[in-house]
Amino acid sequence: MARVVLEVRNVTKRFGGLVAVNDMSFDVTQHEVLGIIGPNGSGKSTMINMISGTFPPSAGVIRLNGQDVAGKPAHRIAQMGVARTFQLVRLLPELTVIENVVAGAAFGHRRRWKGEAERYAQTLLDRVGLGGVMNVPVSSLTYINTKRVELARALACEPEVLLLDEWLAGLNPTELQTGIDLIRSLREDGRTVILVEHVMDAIRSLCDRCVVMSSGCKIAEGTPADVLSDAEVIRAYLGADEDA
Amino acid sequence: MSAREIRNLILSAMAFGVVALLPFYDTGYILSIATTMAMFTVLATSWALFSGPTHYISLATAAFFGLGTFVTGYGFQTMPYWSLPLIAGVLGAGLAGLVGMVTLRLSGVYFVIFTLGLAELVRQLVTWVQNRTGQRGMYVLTSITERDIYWQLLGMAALVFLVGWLIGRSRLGFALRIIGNDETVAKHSGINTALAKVLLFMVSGAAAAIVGAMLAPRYIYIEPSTAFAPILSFQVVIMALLGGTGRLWGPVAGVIPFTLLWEFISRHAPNQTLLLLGLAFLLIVYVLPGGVVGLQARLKHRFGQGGH
Amino acid sequence: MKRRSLMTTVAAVAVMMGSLGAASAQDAIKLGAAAPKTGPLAGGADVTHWPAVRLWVHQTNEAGGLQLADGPALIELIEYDDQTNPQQAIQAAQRLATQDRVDFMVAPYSTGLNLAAAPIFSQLGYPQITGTNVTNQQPELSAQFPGMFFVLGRTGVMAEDTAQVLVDLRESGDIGNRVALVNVADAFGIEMSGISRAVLEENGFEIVYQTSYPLGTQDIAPIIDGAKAANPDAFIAWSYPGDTFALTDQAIVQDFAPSVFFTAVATAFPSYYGRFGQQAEGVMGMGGVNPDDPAFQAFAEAHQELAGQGPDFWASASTYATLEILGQAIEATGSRDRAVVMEYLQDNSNSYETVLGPVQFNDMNDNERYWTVGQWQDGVFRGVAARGRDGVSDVVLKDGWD
Amino acid sequence: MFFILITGLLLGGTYALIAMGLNLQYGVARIMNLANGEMLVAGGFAAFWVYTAGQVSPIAALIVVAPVAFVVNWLIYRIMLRPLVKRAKSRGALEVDSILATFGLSFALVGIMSWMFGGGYFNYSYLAQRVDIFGSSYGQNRVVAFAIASLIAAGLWLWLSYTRAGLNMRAVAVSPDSARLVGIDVTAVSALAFGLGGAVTATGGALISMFFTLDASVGVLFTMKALIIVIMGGVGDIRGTIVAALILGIAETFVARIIDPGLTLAAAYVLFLGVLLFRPQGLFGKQPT
Repeated sequence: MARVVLEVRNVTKRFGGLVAVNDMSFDVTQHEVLGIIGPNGSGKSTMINMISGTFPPSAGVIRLNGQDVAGKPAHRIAQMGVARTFQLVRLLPELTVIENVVAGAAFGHRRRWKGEAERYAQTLLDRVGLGGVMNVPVSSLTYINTKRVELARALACEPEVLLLDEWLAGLNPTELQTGIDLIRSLREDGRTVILVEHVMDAIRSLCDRCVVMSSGCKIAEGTPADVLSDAEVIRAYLGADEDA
Repeated sequence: MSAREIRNLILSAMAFGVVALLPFYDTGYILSIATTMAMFTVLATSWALFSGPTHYISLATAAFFGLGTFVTGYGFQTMPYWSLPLIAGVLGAGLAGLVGMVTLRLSGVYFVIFTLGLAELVRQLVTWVQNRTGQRGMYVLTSITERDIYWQLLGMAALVFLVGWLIGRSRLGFALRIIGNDETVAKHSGINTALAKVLLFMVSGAAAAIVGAMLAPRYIYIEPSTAFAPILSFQVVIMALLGGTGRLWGPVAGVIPFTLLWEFISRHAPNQTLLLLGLAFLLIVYVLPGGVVGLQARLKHRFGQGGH
Repeated sequence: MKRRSLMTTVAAVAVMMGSLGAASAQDAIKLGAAAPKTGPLAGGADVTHWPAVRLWVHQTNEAGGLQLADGPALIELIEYDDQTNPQQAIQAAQRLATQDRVDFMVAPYSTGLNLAAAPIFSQLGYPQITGTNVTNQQPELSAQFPGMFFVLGRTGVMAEDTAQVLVDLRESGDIGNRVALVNVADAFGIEMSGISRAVLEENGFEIVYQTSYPLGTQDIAPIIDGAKAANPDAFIAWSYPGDTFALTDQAIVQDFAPSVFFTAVATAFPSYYGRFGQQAEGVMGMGGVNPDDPAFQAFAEAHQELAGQGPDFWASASTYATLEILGQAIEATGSRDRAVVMEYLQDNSNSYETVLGPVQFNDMNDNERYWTVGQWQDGVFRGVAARGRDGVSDVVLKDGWD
Repeated sequence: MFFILITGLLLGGTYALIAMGLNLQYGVARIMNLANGEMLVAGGFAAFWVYTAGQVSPIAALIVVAPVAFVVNWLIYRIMLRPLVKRAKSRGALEVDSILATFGLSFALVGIMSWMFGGGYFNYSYLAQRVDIFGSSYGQNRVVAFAIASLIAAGLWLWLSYTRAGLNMRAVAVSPDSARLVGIDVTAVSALAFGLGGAVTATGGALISMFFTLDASVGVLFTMKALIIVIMGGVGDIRGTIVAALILGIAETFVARIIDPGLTLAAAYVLFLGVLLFRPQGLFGKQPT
């Protein structure tokens, strides 16, 4: 049995009267790619935000390698080994591509500085396919390349768990294939990844396991094939479609 | 250290050396303008150390400056003179740390107004305490001349530049640039944003307090309404922004022309000083967005010297 | 009022053009003046300082200038705005001395700005004859700055005399023992209030209400309410212009009418009577003049004519007197050499004839003869207490506001 | 106790007059107008001038003062501030630019006013008689100013709540970008709000001149008060401004009467800083998302 890296136990998040996440529990084991899926507004992003420390859960426990991280500030959680990307890409506009990546390396889980950080950033940029554009300003990048930079920055933290929040969203079909390949290669590196995604192809081909959320609750958990054929899951998605 | 950095360091040291010779040339008018420039150089540069990368506009300079003048006012008779700027610096850093811890989570305009309110609050409290204790306005009668003050300020300016340069090369400096770009990213990259901001705010608070302590002998008569005058905070912001905060030398590039302009207008239009200053101000805002630094960048860009 | 400022602007421009033009009157004595035209003290300087300075220059030039050993010399006045900012005051004095190369300078306006400029005056060797500087530090200041002279008086004396007025009234059985004491919380107010309190208590008065309020406060209703509730016989406020008006206004509104109603700075302004009219009758304040003195009457008339407004009944005259003293020292030595004039001024055997009456400095460069307390009586602010001055009027009790 | 409450309310009314205009300017047009106090003083000067020159009541003078102030401020927005709004890349950039520009403007206005009117104090006596309420006396002019402040506040609130133009204005206040999407001419609405804000401020100045001593340089004091009140009440919500003004008025009066008048301003700042710390969006502001 592989080691559990991240444990989520009975986590609830309330915003005022609204319960965004309700009593969620799941585990992420080492080298696993876990998908979190569900219709819009089902609480996926809120879950990611609690794991990464954007805000604390209202109740429940989140453990990283056995240590409770729930309610700790985001920078502490990042230092303990959780790195993430954002639903809408967030780069540092006044910094060059390589500086963007060094930003991840300098303060993250394993800290690097100066030459070491730069060399490491270079290898990561090569890794995501951006070896040639290291010193350009980020404003000149194409959309998929901004996503690559963001991914490289998250990797530069050398995280125990990598959170990808709809990283594939908004890519055109060719780019999508490139993106999926890139994430697959991460998986092959043995990284532990939580993937919040809408793109079903990606989920099928990338995830070892899936957690399905609807209205803040976990309604299914299992392999992608299992959960995507689950009646309740289908109902949740169709219901959401009706609302939309 | 790269060759370029060494060159810049030597050039800066030489520039400081030359500027430090000024009192041998003139101890009157020019020295008094130069002293004002030196004072604003320290204030604006240290202000920009914090506000440049973080984009937080602090209007609390007057609070720290006033604190410093009061340290000298209370202490100059009982304590060795050299210790006063140090004490002022420690107190300034302390006040900044305290304020920073509670306020730096405010953003944008809320922080601006808070710092303005803070300066006024400190002034009111000092006045009230003075009144309760029957303390009068303080007379700082010393034998310190303008030349001494000028040299002290120059030394302080050199120190601020050195600190700024070191911070710029350090992780802290890099962290601040990231915070200024996107605080959320900074947090999730493992940066303790609150700590970084508070540290820098303390540096700039300490610098302003030290400047206040050094300048008290020039004022001779210290009272809260002049020591904590809010106009100072605004002047510092304007000069720093006029110069541009993106580079360490930016604020100086604002301080020098602005002081000269102020002097020119005061001299040649004594009855319309404020009107013309206001208009000059507007002109700067409209014609020089991004300050002198921005102008330099645009020129560089235009003439194609900016290749990486 | 608009026309007046416009005219002074035109005049200033004309002077500037003139000085830029060919013969910038080689024999004119250049007199530099830096004082507030903007900033918190501009209002006070506009009443007290600028008109008096301009009046003296105007009159002196009308009379053919000052008589030097080698003939008469006109005065050329160079004005700067110090923006009520010590930093600017220092720089303006520097500029006057080293750029405009003025022969003499008018002392700045207000205690704080005079002190800020003192080292520069001293360092450059300019006499600084102050007319709007009240302090108790004459010994220390004259030791440090031997060219600094004090015409307006000492804070301690002002506060003592104010207390003495109450003592006298109590002895004649006109008022009781109860005093309300308030002050503006700045150096001036704190110092005055501290001394008053000590003197009043020494004399057995009971301070039934004492408080201070921040500089710039104009919402004064709670203070008057508090003072009224304490039911004092005398109300003494060490106040500044804005709050002087506000305190009086609120006292009228709340019908708070003690037998003695004293407000400090600006009570002596003509605009005080202009605002409150009959209701100002019996209000006391700092300063005062002898309005029956022909010298003052002539001064007031000329002031009215040139400035379009009368002088205030306190420091206008002392500001004017500082220039009379300077002029007389220059004429007596026949020289525009500052060192010579300074030596003359520092010789305490010399005395000067001024609008205030004769002035002589003691060994602390201090004028010991000045008005301390005044009171509005029949539309004039009469001096009711003074040191060494003639023509002191009797105090009358304030008899309500209506 | 009644005395404190009524005095506090009257003072709060004064504060509302000072701050309501700035709320419109900052809340809707997004211009942090540091020249607000100078506009107020200009209104006061206008009232002083018509009163002393023509014996026209300052209240009657509002018929002229308010429209003139509206036009002047509208022009200031269109000519001076619009280019800044256009060039601003972000809300933060606009804030910096508008702080700088209006700070320059405030200098220029002080310069113009002291050039036109001289630097001296301005005051006059109008409605300075007393009026008795619950056994204590208050200045008639303050009561009248309070009444007019209430009228303006109620008028503004009704207008913002129940008219098309008011709705547009609130939409721009909430989100200029979304307002643009639904076809609102954001520039026109902002200019209107800025002009209207200026008119309210100048009206406040005319009323305040009945009982405050003004001079050309005093504007900055009012600007500071207005900033505090607007931020305390919540940007873009007229109710917040009024509530904050009244709270501040009563709190200051309470401190002045019961604790120590020397702490009045300190108390105001403590209150303000406290609100900022615990409710940074202001009493009535929306939680930023």
